[in-house]
Amino acid sequence: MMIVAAARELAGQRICFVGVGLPNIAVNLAKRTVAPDMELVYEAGVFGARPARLPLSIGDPTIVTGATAVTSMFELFAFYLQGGLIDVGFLGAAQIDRFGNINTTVIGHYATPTTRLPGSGGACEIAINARQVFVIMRQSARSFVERIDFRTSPGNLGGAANAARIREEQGWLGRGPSVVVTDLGIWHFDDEGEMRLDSLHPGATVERVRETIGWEPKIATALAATPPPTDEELRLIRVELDPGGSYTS
Amino acid sequence: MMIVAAARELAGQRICFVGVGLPNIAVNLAKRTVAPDMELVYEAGVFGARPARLPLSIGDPTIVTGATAVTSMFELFAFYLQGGLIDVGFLGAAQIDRFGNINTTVIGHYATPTTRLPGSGGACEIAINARQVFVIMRQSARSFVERIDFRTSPGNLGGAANAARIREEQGWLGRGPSVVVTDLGIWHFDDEGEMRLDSLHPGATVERVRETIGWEPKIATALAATPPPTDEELRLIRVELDPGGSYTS
Amino acid sequence: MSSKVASMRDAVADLVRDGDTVAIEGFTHLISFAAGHEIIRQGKRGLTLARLTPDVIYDQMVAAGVARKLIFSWLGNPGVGGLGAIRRVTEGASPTLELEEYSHFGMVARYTAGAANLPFFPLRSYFETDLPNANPLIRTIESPYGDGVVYAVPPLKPDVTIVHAQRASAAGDTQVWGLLGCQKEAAFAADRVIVVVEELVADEVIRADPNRTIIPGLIVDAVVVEPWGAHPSYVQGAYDRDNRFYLDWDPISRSAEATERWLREWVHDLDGRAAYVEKLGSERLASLRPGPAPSGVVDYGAYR
Amino acid sequence: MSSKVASMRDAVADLVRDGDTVAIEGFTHLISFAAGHEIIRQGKRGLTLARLTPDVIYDQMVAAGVARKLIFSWLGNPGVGGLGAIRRVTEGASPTLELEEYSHFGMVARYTAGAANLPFFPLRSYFETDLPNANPLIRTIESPYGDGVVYAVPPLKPDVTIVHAQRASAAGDTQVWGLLGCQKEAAFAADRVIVVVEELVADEVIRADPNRTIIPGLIVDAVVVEPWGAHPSYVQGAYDRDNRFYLDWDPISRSAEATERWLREWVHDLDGRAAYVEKLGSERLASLRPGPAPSGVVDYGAYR
Repeated sequence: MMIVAAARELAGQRICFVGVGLPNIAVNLAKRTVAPDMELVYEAGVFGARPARLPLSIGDPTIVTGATAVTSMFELFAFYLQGGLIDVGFLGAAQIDRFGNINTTVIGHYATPTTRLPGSGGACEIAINARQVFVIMRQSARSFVERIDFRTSPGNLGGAANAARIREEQGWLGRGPSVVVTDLGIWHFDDEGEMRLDSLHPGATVERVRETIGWEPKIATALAATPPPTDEELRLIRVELDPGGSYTS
Repeated sequence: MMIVAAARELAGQRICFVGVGLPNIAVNLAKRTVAPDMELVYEAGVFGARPARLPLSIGDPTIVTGATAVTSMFELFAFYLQGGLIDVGFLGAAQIDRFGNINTTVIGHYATPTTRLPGSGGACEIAINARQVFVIMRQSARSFVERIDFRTSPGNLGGAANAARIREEQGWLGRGPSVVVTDLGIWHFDDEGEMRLDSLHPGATVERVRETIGWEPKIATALAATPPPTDEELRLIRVELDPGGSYTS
Repeated sequence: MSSKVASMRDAVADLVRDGDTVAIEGFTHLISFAAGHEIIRQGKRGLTLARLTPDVIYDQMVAAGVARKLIFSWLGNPGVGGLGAIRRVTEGASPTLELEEYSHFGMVARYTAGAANLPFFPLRSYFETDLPNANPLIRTIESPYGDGVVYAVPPLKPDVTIVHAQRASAAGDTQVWGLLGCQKEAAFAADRVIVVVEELVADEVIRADPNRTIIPGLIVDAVVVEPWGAHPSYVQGAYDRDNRFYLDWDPISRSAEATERWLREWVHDLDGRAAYVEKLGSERLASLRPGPAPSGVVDYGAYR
Repeated sequence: MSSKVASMRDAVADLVRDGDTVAIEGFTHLISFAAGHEIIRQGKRGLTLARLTPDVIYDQMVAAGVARKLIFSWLGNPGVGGLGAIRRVTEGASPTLELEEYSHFGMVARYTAGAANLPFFPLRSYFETDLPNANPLIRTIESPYGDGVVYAVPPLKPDVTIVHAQRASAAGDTQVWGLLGCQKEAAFAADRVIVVVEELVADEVIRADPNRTIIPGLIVDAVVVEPWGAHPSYVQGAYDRDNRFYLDWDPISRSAEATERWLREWVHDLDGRAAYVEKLGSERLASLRPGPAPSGVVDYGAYR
């Protein structure tokens, strides 16, 4: 459901910066359904990828063969991403706060961490330079937290007004996070830059949402119900995109 | 004779940044005689060129076909030249002073010039970054001047001590000009960083040298006589390198 | 994916506007004379022309009165001499063409900063030269690591960049081999991009060799198919530089009248590149064709 | 032009020294596991290992005790999870492996500054993040044009850069297709360069397609011919990523003992890559071969 919901949010988008794993399946599903003209950009240096199979990693050879262009990573990050050509970037997160600030670096103190996470990779660059940012992650009280342990990728900072001023002053091209898709629902950001639950997935409840979040969440007065996956969406995922069920079982 | 003398000065050099015209012939002659292992780098973005004919311009297609590598100009200037891989760079000049500082920008005032010259091109970059610089130009009282109208490319600035200090302080990789080959003789730079006539070409005289220079020149006490072109050197120029005599007639 | 293929007339009419900063790039290779001539023909005015080497095409454009300013690093007819029309308006007591001058790497760095959305680009050029005095946009910047000072140049973001290439798809995905100059950087830095090609190819030809793509259709506004569009410059593998033309230009450009006559005969009186090519004649064109030198094939592998 | 062809043993013995900063680059593609294993086998010590993505090969090298420090931007087993050996020495109250951390573009920018002999490289990353607090080498720099502040990273100049490639000549002229990562920048930034290739080719093969050359022999110290030298990563057109290996590594690396056993069996007890390839077995190798996907040919033209 998380993948299907993320894919639907991509309707009409043009240029999408693809991460590995769940974003990868969501983007490929969107390209086959709501966003057929979307071009896939992989941080490894590929524009206009046309993968013949679901890529196993972010640098799978299948994203190169038949692509429109292969570039050095310098060009990809400098000209495509920092240059402002990316409409949507995807981020995952180990921790996220109510303003969409993200931690993928450490749990605990930086110098003596409880858990050492991967770090930024391209994430802080996507957060700053992509026109908008989609977050895709499972909800839990450990991941949706009042205060993140390390800010790897800036979201709406301390709130929308603050974020808008800083983004403007520092000439960022990105407008920050626009949606968080979880296993329970779809969150957008309200006028104060805070996450608001706008849609609940089939089977999820507001109670479950409250149990898996470290702050008192805002919930839309007109809370929608996410339409269940269509047969076609399920078929595409199960047959074409992830037949082994690696990511979606 | 200017070409032959310049070619001989290239003995043993490895990586040479080639300019068009006279330097081009000199370098190609050197490769066929005293420096067979020399690799030719063209600022247009070619490393290891193997021109099948004398290139008509600095970006002739014959320098690409059969070359070792073609790069963007960014890479050529950033990685090869500024990165310190070039042993010898060639410069021409409209004006040169006793310390090897060079003008290729304007004669007269900058804003209202008597003659508008080409400008730097890559010259100021060669002067700063190439390990050593060879200058090749004809002598005349208008070109060998006490004071140049515009400093496009730095030589030994106000003298060797001054130049060495500034090059050291600013982390330049280049050691500056090492030889000036003219139609009359060969000049090297003495301990004070000033040009000194070390060799006189066949047919040239010290009087003629003094007539074609705007300052009182230093002349080596043991002034050598440049050996005349060998039959093989003449054959290479006339038959292989410049059969039309465009540059050497 | 909709086709961006357009005629040169429409592409220039739609995408080049009076007062624009226009970069026709290509270092000796792939210079779009066809686009320059169309800009002259349409009587554009007040252009700032950017280019490392304003050679014969910019001399013609300046002579035709389209330009108010040049941004450049080397001004000349490469391998031949000066540019008469440009010299007439830049020398003497009251020059009428504004000049903004860098070095080659400075120009490349400016396009790179423009393409990468950087406020400046650092480089080691310009020390102890008069160039920063002549151009106050060349400034110093201190290293934040306490190891000294380097120079900086500001980003250059042309309103329009025009490049010639061997081939592109209708979507604008463009491939080049041979000298690459700084076309990629100049295109990514620009607001609008016109690609002029020798040959329009199927998307599959591009996708068979993605490492050769230097400009993605993503940033391309128009694809103009104009064989011989780079004459008298050259296209690697397709035709040679027409050196006779460069030599002939020298005496023409020294005379304002001869230049005017040339522009009338070869630009204004022709309705486009096809007529120019016909006027050049098949014999001259044939003499510029190189022999074959195939690249060989590499295998990308089919991964299913 | 003398040959630079060497055995892996000699190349690593001569060119990698205890205490060196070593960059084995290649973004998912073309990772020189063969060189990493030889460094382990020779018992090098005190290395600083630089790489955007310290993946399985650096996990193995850290487990074997060759490293004292990592310089990196993303730490993990791509598409699988964490790296057990590295986690064991970086988590908890007293980590023993030093970390110096950037983002992907930060690392690429560091190599670029190193290759271009710049004292820093500017970029728009890091604003409003904790990364500059965690790494004081990430600093701000003011634009000399009065339009604000950006971040800067310092140059990274490895003592040795090691890259795997599809092919090179004996002189070290190296060609790559498919993902290019930042191998070119890392190689130009380095003091010494080892190129490991699937195939040694004649100089003429390189010269037939000079646009494919990413590293010139000029900066190469040794060429090692080691087919399958990038396994379990992949070589575009030659073999696929061995995903089973990456999955298998996850439980192995979670156990210090299992890791130690693996290193003994697959590194210390083998005398080189040929033995490793033989041990993998022809069936497994065959399963990684892709079908053909030829690039097509372009013509450079013979200009005489």
